[in-house]
Amino acid sequence: QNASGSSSAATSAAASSAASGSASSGSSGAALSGEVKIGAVMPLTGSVAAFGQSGQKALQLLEDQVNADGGINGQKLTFVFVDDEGKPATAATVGKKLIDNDKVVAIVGPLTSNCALSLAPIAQQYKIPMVTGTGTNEKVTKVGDFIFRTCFIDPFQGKVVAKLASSDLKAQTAAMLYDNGNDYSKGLAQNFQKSFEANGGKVVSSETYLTGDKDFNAQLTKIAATNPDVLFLPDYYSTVAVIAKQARSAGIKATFLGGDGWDSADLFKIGGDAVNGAYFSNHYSPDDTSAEVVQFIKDFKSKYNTTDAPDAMAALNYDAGKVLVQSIQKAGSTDSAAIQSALKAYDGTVVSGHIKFDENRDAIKSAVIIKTDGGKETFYTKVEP
Amino acid sequence: MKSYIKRGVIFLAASLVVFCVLFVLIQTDVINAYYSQILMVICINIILALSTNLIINYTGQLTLGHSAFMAIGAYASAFIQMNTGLPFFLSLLCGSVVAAVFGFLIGLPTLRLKGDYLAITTLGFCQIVVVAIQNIDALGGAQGLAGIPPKTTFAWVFFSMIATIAILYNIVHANQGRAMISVREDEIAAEAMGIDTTRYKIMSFTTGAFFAGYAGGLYAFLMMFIDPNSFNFLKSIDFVIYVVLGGTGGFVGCIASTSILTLLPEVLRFLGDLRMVIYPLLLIVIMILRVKNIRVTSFLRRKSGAAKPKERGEDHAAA
Amino acid sequence: MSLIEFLQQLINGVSLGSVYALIALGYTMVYGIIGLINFAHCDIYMVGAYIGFFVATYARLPFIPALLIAMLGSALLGVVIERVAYKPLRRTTNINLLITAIGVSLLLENGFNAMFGGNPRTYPGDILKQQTVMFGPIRSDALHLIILGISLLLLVLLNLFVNHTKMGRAMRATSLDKDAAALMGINVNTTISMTFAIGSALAGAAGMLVAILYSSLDPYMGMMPGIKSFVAAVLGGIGLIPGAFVGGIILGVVETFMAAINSKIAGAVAFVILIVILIIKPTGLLGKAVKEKV
Amino acid sequence: MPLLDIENITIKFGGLTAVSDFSISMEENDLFGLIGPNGAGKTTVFNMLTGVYAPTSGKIVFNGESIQGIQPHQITKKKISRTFQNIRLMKNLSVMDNIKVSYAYQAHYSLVSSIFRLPSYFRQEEEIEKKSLDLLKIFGLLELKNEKACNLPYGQQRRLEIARALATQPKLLLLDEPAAGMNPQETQNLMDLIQWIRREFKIAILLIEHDMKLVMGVCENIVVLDYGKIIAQGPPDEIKTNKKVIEAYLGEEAADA
Amino acid sequence: MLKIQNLNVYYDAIHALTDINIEVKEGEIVTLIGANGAGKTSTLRAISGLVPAKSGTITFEDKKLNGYPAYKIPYLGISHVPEGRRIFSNLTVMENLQMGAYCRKDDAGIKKDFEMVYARFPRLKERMKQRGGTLSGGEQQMLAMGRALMARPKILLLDEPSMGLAPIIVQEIFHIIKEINGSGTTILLVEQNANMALSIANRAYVIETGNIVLEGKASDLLQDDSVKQAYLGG
Ligand SMILES: Nc1ncnc2c1ncn2[C@@H]1O[C@H](COP(=O)(O)OP(=O)(O)OP(=O)(O)O)[C@@H](O)[C@H]1O
Ligand SMILES: Nc1ncnc2c1ncn2[C@@H]1O[C@H](COP(=O)(O)OP(=O)(O)OP(=O)(O)O)[C@@H](O)[C@H]1O
Ligand SMILES: [Mg+2]
Ligand SMILES: [Mg+2]
Repeated sequence: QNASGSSSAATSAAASSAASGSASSGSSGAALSGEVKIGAVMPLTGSVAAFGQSGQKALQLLEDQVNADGGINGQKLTFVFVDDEGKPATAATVGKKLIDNDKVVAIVGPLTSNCALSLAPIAQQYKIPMVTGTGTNEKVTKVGDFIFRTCFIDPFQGKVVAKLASSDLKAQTAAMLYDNGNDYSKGLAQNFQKSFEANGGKVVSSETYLTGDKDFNAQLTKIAATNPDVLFLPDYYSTVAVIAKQARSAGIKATFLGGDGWDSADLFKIGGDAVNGAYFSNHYSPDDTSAEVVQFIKDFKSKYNTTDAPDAMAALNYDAGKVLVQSIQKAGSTDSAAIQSALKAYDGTVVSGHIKFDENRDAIKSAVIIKTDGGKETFYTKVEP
Repeated sequence: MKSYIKRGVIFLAASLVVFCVLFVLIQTDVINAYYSQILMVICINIILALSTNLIINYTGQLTLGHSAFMAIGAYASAFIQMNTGLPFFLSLLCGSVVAAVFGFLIGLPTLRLKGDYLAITTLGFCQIVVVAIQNIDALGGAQGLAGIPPKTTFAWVFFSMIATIAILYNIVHANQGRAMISVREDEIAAEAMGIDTTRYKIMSFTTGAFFAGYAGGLYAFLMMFIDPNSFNFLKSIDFVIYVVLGGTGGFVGCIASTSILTLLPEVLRFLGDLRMVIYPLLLIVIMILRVKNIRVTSFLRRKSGAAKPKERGEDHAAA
Repeated sequence: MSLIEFLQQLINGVSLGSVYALIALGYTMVYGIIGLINFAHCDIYMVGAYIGFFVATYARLPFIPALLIAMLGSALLGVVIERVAYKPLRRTTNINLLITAIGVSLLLENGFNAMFGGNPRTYPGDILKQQTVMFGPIRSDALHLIILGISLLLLVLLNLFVNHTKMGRAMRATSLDKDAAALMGINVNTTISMTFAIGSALAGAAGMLVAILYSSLDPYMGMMPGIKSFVAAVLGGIGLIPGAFVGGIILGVVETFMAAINSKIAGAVAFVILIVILIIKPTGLLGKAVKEKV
Repeated sequence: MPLLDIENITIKFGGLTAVSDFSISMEENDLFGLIGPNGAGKTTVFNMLTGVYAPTSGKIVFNGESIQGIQPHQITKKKISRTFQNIRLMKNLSVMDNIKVSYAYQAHYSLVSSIFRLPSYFRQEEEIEKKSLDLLKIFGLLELKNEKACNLPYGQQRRLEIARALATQPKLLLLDEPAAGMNPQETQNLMDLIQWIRREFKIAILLIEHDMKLVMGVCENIVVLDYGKIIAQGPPDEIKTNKKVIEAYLGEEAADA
Repeated sequence: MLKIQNLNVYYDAIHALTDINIEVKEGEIVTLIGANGAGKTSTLRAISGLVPAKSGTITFEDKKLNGYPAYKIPYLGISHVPEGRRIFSNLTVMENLQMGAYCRKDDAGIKKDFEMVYARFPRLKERMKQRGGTLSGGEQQMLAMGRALMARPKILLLDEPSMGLAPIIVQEIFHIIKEINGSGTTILLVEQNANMALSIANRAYVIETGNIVLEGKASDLLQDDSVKQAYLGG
């Protein structure tokens, strides 16, 4: 079976050019061990472990593919996985471990924004290129010019959903219910509100809860009284599903809207009927028929012998890894400045779409809107930036 | 007095030697940034553990909210420094003072609570602080405060730790310390001996908060990024664990257990997910062994014939 | 706030409070006997939910048998924990026990996370039809009412049990003086195990009911309810069975109304209330001040 | 002016009046005994005198100052000190530290002085050290100064508790059943000790005791409580033969002891 | 009835009892006297199973008690009034008495014994609903005695029952001890108040630092010079 798939043309082209490059620069001793190590910082334990485990699987798939294809510049690619537990302080510590002990040439991750914010200054200080696939907080890449991001940022996502609400759903009023103790949830809510109000809508009710809460009746009763057209629920699927159920039984008729945190097959297991008829923004849709997506899903399913399609966490981290690997190949060396400039010049298509970095080193990317229907995620539309 | 000065000089000399050795190792990159980061975290944790020790082991007041003061110190010093450009040390001091003031204010009404009631109240206070910070946008809210300049160096944390050890040692081995210990031993008897127990409880609590605030400041300027969730009560529980494993009172035990327990998760890192299971397992085993061990050591002491222990009616009924 | 909304929130509050009360009852029970903040209580709650989940999902057992098995399993777990982890420390200070309890708590949480993964799961939809009950314009969940009913029933039963039966008296005597209790002919080990069994069974039942109610369970599900219920128990006067119930309901109602007024600060409200009440009444709402006789 | 003047103090616990209309007056260097059946309210009187309980009504004037209702530690500073019916030593502290704790309130150096070890710290610590050693010597506990208090035999724990009370430099010393659990020999030594303390420190002593040999042997005035009320007061010889006292407290056999 | 042979008890390294031999015959009052820390309490605790015997045997009515857990002892008819009273401070007086009858099943008998105890200690009846912990010292001692009697024991182990009691109560307690004994209960009495103890006992043992140094008829010991010297205050 051909593991390299659709991007094999680009990859092998880059690889062959890099191979010749490495032949000349190989003697410079950039990687004595004969391997190129890239650090991968993910939460493998703790309350967001599920995301990290997804990301890890995707990167392991990438590692196999790249090595089967001749590695990076003729050297073996190794991802060094470390667990940040979803805690910023741990991310900083393990980041230093990667840089100092494992001598990685670059870092993929961290997965959550808080951890990314914590590790970014260190990566910048040591001039180690860091590419986060999922740290959507806009501040992350502002830390410095070695920090890159392959996903869209919270303001964009907020804008996309708000636009959907205003123009497609013709919503006049919106309510929000978000986790005040979670940076991601709170960030999305703020950005949604900004855009929605800019579009002329009105946020009639903005309620919060704290991570771990399971009973939202108080907030929902209050929201029900304002009778909003849409209810924005920017949190992870496990919480959202619980909220949705309670919201329906509290008599809220509004259409539910959400962000990329919704993406999971388990959304329907928990939420049942209540989550049907909702819309959320995402990085990619498994229904997408583009060659990259089809190939990725196929490879992923066969490697892990599963029928479940990989979630966005998998796709995004795969992309971050791939962008980094291709840039190193293009740079033809593991010198950090070379990798940095290769990243800056990157222009290619990966699973979640076309990637090219803007002056803030953020990917300029499209988003997809997914509609939930009959217990399934269906592709609704694609929104260009 | 002479013996005190002698001991003081020896302590200082020893710490200078330790510092020089470590400093050279760091400069020559024998101890790389990763290890030195761990080293610095250990020093900061020691400050925190010793300040918790003062409250829990010396004064006998169970607090589960010490990380609140750490948070207050961290946010206050970082915020002050970033907004006023105050020199590093002064902003640390400001942070500690703010923490101490909070310690005083919360201690005043709550310290008349006993045992578990105090524990749950301090835990509650800790959660209140976390939620409060989450709601203050100027501090970054839940998204955390980024962009704190990296001012904490090894020299800073090391000498801060030495100073903390010295100061707390001096407090404990003075009249105030004796009063605190008597509060732990028997509040009613202490009162009868003319000791204003409330005053010493508050003194201990406020002092503890001061050092926790200071350590929080060091932490903020080391990490360059802080977020409220890092300071929730689970963090406080870490300190309680350090202190309890360190044994009653002693500084050495507390420092040793803090160092080991801070290091342990890093050492166990190679185990992957499993370390999160191994760590609590070790904790339980150590706790049980420690009790057995106390029996063994007291047995050895008795055998040497020095003491005639008498802990009456405290054994064996249900065995 | 309109009257209807007020009443609705009151119902919401009582419902939430009944969940707290149910967990708090077990907490208080164990605390009353061995004076230990059993940090692992809320993890036994989690384990109870998992046991119920497994037998309901894979053995396809209906609600009642699944609940009984969950209670039995939790009771067993509670007894084992006490025997293995707490008993060796029985003669030492409470704070040692507290640390061990925290260790057990982390072990269960992380152990379950390692074994079953962090992804939340959910009970089969048909285990208990969730129904909305309407009282005029006010609505409530049937399951919430069941939980409230169970808490009330337990309040009465436990109170009778502890205060008016021989076993209950034996438990209280054991909590006060183990040696003297043994001299009365009380088997201290059995009594303590019994206490843990009852407390843990309650936790397990609560875990399963709540997991069905909120249709999700995960290894860390016990953390927040655990703390809130402990707050409830302390609020009412720790060690007192009616206190746990009253504390739970009050906490639920106050939290709900705070969330209705300003949800941003509601997360801290439970603790603010706790501190305020303890400052006014240091032994909790129903606790009697017992001055040590000198 | 009497040293201690108690006027009609009464205390109620719920429905129970533990002490009612209790009045006595003591001069400096008086040695009074307070006896009465179990539960008569003797310890409760001590508790009111030392601020553990506030009397429901009545007045306590000590050294010309009204002291009822103030905190126990403030009362100690006003120079009343006590021992407890159930020994309350700082069990895990050494004998020496137990004594030093009692000097704590008399030390006046500040926290700053402790932290930086200013001269005032050394000066006062040395003084405390010296005073403590002196006191231990007097009580014959010097060799045991580094022993943990809980490791002391019972009789010596009682002595240590008295020494500790004396270290607060009281004008009035309250002893609650100092001879309880002592054998006749130890009791005899204790009697000598009490008389010696009174002479040496020139303080007033009020003691509760059920050992009649001790009470009758050392006290010059005895107050008898029953059900919270004073039923008799006077010198030992009078008390011994008082009908009411015999009936309520002494019993027939002990009366002729 | 109760026979202790070559009993040795250790607290970790402390050898508290060395080869103790004591015998109590049915219907007797036997007293064990000795100075502080001599090992009186330890002897009683060993009988009740609160401390394990390192070696030697304790037999009660031909049953070997070694290895019996403490909680099974009361069922055999051994009741122990421990040193320091050890009443349940948070239980009411009545509940404390009920605890005493924990090992009994005959409700009618228990009820009668309640009356018996209240008759012996009227003060307890007055304080029936009060929490044990707030009783005065003497009241607590009465409660401890009453609680032990509620078990209707064959043998009663008393550890310093006169400690801290008013003279009249001490007389009363000794009176009661005699009375209880008269109604068929065997008694092993540990006392600091040797005078009183010897005056009511049939036989006595003198214990010094864990060794029995003297035994004999109580009336003989009362006259013994060394005993007079050491325990009777000259
Ligand atoms: N805190 C309290 N609550 C309720 N009742 C109390 C309290 N303290 C004491 N009492 C009651 O007050 C009465 C007097 O008690 P107190 O301890 O003063 O007696 P006493 O004279 O010292 O007796 P003893 O000689 O036995 O020690 C007793 O009946 C006791 O039960
Ligand atoms: N739990 C214990 N741990 C260690 N040593 C103990 C313990 N209990 C008693 N001892 C020691 O055993 C010896 C005998 O003590 P025991 O209590 O039997 O004496 P006693 O004759 O009852 O004295 P007292 O008159 O003080 O009640 C003493 O030396 C005592 O210190
Ligand atoms: Mg008394
Ligand atoms: Mg004894």
